[in-house]
Amino acid sequence: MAIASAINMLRETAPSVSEERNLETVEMTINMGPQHPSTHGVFRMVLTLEGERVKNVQSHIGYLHRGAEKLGESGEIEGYRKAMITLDRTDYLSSLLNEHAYVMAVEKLAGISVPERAEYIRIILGELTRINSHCMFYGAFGADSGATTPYMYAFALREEIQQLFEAVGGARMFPNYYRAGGLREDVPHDFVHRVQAIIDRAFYAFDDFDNLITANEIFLSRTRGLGILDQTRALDLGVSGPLLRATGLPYDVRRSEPYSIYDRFAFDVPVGTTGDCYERYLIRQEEMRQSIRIIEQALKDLPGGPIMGNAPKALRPPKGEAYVRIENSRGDFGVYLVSDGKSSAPYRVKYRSPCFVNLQSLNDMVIGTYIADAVVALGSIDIVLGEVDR
Amino acid sequence: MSNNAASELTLQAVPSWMPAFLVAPMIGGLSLADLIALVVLLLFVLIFVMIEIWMERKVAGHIQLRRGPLHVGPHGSLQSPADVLKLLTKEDLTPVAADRIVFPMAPYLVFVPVFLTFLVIPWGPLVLFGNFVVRPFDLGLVYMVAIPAMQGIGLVMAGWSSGNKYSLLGSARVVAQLISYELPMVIALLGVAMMAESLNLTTIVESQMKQGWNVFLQPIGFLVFFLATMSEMSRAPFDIAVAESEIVGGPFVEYSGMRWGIFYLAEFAAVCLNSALSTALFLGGWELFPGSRALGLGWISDQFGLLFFMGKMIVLVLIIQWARFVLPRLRIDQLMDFAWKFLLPAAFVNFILTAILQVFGFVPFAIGIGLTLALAAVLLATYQARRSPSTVALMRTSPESVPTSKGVGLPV
Amino acid sequence: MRGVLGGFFQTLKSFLTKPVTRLYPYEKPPLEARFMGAPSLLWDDAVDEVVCVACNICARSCPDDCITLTGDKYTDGKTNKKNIIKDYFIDLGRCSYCGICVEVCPFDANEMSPHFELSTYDRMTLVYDKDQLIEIGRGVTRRTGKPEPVGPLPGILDPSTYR
Amino acid sequence: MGVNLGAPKPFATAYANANAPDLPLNDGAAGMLPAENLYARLPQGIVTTSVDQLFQWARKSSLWPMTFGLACCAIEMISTFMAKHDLDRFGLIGQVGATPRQSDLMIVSGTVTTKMAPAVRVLWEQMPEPKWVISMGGCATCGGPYYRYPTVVQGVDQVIPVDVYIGGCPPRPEALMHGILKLQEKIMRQAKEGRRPTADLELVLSGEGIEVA
Repeated sequence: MAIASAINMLRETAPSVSEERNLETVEMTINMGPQHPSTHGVFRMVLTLEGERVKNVQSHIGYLHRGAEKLGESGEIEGYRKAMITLDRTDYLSSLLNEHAYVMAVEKLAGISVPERAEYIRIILGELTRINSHCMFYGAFGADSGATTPYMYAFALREEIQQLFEAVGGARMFPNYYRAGGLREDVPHDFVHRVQAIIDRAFYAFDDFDNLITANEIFLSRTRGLGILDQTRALDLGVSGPLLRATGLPYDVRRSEPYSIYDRFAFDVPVGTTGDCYERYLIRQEEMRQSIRIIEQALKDLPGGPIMGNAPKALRPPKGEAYVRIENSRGDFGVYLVSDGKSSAPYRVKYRSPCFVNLQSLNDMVIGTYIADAVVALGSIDIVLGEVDR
Repeated sequence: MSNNAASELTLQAVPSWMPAFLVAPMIGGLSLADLIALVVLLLFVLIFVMIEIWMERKVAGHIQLRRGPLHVGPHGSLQSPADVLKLLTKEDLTPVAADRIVFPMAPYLVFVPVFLTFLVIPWGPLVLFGNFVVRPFDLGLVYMVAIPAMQGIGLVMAGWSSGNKYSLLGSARVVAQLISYELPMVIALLGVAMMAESLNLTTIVESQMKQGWNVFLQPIGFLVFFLATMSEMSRAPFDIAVAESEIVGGPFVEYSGMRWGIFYLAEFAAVCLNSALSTALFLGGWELFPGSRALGLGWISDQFGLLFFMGKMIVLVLIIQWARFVLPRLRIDQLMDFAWKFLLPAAFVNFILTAILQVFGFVPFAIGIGLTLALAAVLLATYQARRSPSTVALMRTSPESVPTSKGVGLPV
Repeated sequence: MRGVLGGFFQTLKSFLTKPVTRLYPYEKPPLEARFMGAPSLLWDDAVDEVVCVACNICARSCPDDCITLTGDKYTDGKTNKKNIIKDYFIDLGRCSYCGICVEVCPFDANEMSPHFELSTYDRMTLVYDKDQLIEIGRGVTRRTGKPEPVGPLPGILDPSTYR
Repeated sequence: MGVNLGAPKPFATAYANANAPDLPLNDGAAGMLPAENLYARLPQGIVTTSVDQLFQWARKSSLWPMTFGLACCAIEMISTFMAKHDLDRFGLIGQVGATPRQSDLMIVSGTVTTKMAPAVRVLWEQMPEPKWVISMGGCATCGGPYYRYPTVVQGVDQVIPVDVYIGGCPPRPEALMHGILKLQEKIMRQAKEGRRPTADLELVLSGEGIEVA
C-alpha cells in the first residue's frame, strides 16, 4: 500500500506528457551548404531543427547556374558540336551517357543513321560511364554515413575506367567522343582487351565494395527504413532512375523504351520493395553488375566496319524538333533540340535533368529525421549540382 | 603508496639507488623526482601523440590502398613535426561571435584532464628504475574515472563559446554521449576493483599477475570498457560529436591554429590514455603473457615490463585506429541505444558474474559465462531472424539469362 | 564474411596488398597516345616552317573562343601556301581541351600535345603565343584523322595495379 | 616497406618532359595593381615578416586544404586525394579540415558564379593567415567554357587573390599535383609576396567587374 501511494504521489508531482510538450523549446535553423562536406557540390539546405530532429528543410539551388543550355545555342559554326562541350559538363559524372542522348537527338533531327560498330561502342562506353558514376555514388554515400574507406576503393576502380576513356577519347572525364552519325575516331586496337581487363577487375572490386559496408550492421541501421519514398508519391514527383526503381516500379528507359540497341542485350532491372536509402544503394550496386553483363555481351558481338554514318560535313538539320530520352546513371535524361533549318547551331536546347527532378523528393525524405539522416538521404538521391542548376 | 602490496613481487615505486633529495617531499608533498617525472611524462605524451598521428595516417593510407605521408622526411616521419610547427605559426582567430573569455580557455580544459590522468598509470618496471608511475595513488580507479570526465566541460565550453550552431550541436552531442557512456564504464570497472580488492592501479596489475588477466576473467567487462572509452574519446564509429560529414568538426569548428592543435593533441592523447588504461586494467599491465610468473619467467616482466606495456598499448591504439577507417558512424539515437540497451546491461552482467567468481569460485562463474553467451546467441539469432531479407529483386525482362562470368570468347 | 567483421577483414586484406599509388613527381603518368593536353602548332621539318596557313577555321570552331590568330602574306616560296600565321595565341586557361580545333583543321597544322602541367603564378602566362605553341608541339605528330598505329600503345592497363 | 623512389631529384629535372617548355615564371608581382582596396591596405601579415626557413618548410609540408569543390573539377580534385594519386604523401590531409578555420590552402575547383562568389569570399576570409589559394581548372581561372554567360565570374581572382593557376578542363590529377608543387616552391622561395590586390566584391557582383568579351 505504501508503495502504491508513493507511486501515486510521484505520478502527481511528475510533469504529465502534455505539460512536457508545453515546455518551451526554440527551433534552430542551420545552414548546410553551399560549402559543406556532404552536400555534393554547391547545394544549400536550410534545416529547421528541433533538437536533433529536422522539422523543415528548404533547399536552395542555383549556385552553379552557368548557362549550359544557352551556351549550347550560340555557336555560329559547328554549333552542334560546340554544344557538347557544355553538355558534357552538366552532369559531369555521366558525360558519355549524356553525349549519347545528345547525338541521338541530333541524328533524329537530321535523319542520320549510325553504323553498328558505333552503336556497340557507345553502349560499352556508356555502361562504363554508369559504373563510373555509381562508383562515385558508392564512395560519397559511404563518406556521408561516416566511412572514409569506400571512397578510396571506388576511386581505385574509377581511375581504371578513366584511363580507358583517356585511351579512347583522349580525356579522363570529358572525352567529347561521340559525333552525330557515329564516333570521332575508332577505338584503339586493344580496346576489347582493355575493357575485358576492367570488367574482370570490377568483378572483384564489387565484392570488395560489398565486404566493406554492404552488410555492415552500422551501415544497415543508418540507411534502412530511412528516406522512404512510396511509389505514388515518387510518380507524382516525376522521380526517375534508381529512386523510382527502389519503390518497386521497374521503370528503366533502356527497357521500357529501348533506344540505340539496348533491346539486343539481356539484363535485369533491379527493383526494391520499400524505397528506402538502403535499397537505392543496393540497386546501384546491382546496376553496376548488370552493366558489366551488358558490356560482356556487347564485347562479344562487337562488329567491325565503319564508325561514321552518312553525316554531312557541315551539319545543318532541317527545320524541326527532336526529343530523346535515355537512362542516365541518375534517371531519365532527356535532350530536346529545335532546329530552325538555317543555322548550324540548335535554335533551342533543353535538357531534362533527372537530378533536378529527383531533388524534389528531398523534403519527403528528410523531414522528421535526424540531421545525420538528412545527410544520408541527400546522398542517396545522388545529385550532381551541375545538372540541377545547369 | 603501493609498496605494501608490491613488496613480494620485488617491485618498488622508487628505486633504492635514488638519492634522498630527489624523493624527499617538498612543497605540497611533491618531490623533485615528481617534477622531473611530470616533465618527462609531458614530453612523452607530446612525442607519442606525434608518432601516433603519423602511425594513424600510415595505417589509413595502407588500408585505403595508398601510401600515406611519404615525402616529408623519410616515409613521412617528419610529417607530424611539420604539422605542429605549422599550427604553432598559424594565426589564432577568435570569431566575432565567440565568447572572449571562455573561447580561449576551452582547449586547455580539454587537454589538462587527459594529461592529469596519465599520472596514475602504472607503466611498469624498467631495469634499474623500478616501477614507473608518477603518483601511485590508492584511489587511482576513482581518479581515472573522475578526472577525464572534466573533458566534457571543456568540450561544452568550446562548443558554446564558439558562437556557431554546428559547434553548439556538437557540444550537445558530447554531453549526451559522455553521460551515457560513463555509466557502463564505471560499472565495468567495479568488476575490476572487485577482482583486485583494491582501487590502486598498480595493485590491480599485480593482482592480475596472480589471478590471471582480467580480459579472460571478465571478457564482457573488457569489451564494455573498451567500447565505452572509445565512445568517450569520440573515435569512430562513435564520433558523432565531431562528425565531419554532418556537423563539420563539432565543437572545434571555429578553432584555428594551435588552439585547435591542442584539441587534436587531446584527442590523440586520449587514445593513448585509454589504451594504457585498458592495458593496465584488463591486459595484465606489464606482464609478458598470462602465467609467465608460474613458468618462472616473471623476471622478464620485472626487468623489461615497460616495453611490454607499451607494446600492448600500441596494439590497442592500432585497433582503435583501424576501426576508424572501417566503420560508418552511428546516429545519435543509435549511440544512446547502444549505451543504455546493450552496454549497461552487459556491464551489470559482468558485475554479477565477477561477484559469482569471487564468492562461489570458478565453476559457477564458468556456467554463468556459458549461460550469458547462450542468451546472447539466442538474442542475436532472433534479431537476425526479425530482420527482413535485404535484397533487391531482379526483374528479369529478358527470357534468356546470360551468365555474368568472365572468360567469354572475344573477337578482336 | 559479412557484417562488421567483413569490413575489418576487407581492410586487412587491402592493408596487405600493394598500394595502387603512383608517385607522381618521381613517376611519369602513363599518358595514352590519344591524351589531349594543350593544343600545339605543328612544325613542318621538311621546309622548316610552321604548317598553319592562318585560315581561322580553328578559331571560329573553338567553343571557348580561346584562339586568336593573325595571318600574313606568305612570301618565302618554299611551299605553295598563300598565307602564314603572324601571331597565334591560345588561352590555355580558358581552353576546354576538347580537340575540336584539331578535328576541323583542314591542313593538319595542329595536334593536341601531351603537355598538361599548366600551373603558373600568373594567369596571363597561360596565354601561349606562337613560339610556345610550336615549342610544346615539338616531337608531336599529327594523329587525328590518321589510321591507328599498330603495336602496343604506351600506358597499357596493368592488371596488377589492383590486388 | 621500401619506398622505391630512386634518387630524389629536383622537380624540374626529375620530370623534364620532352614536350614541356621551360617557361619563364611570373610571380604576378610585376603586374600588380596599385594598392587601392582594403586587402592591400591591411598590414603585411605573418607571411611577409621575417620567417625562417624552418617555418616555411613546415608550412610547405603541411598544407591542409579546404577542398572547395564547386563543379566538374571537384571530381578530379577528389581523384587526386584518392588512392591512385594520394595527396597525403605531400602532407595534404583530406580528412581533417572540412572547415576553413583549420585550412591553409583553398583549392577552388570549378565555376564560380555570382551567387557563389560571396560564399567563396567569406570562406576565404575565414581562413587564418598564412593562406594560399589554388585556382584549379579553366572556370576558376578565367571562366572557362562558360565565360560568356553572365552569371559566371571571370575567374576566382576577381573575388580572392590566387597564388597558382592550373589550366585544364579539368586538369589531370597530376596537373593539380604539379600546381601544388609549384605552390610549395613559391612558399619556399620566401618571396616578398604581399597580399595581391583583388577586385572589389561589390563591383564583381554588380557585373561591372566582369569583362564582357
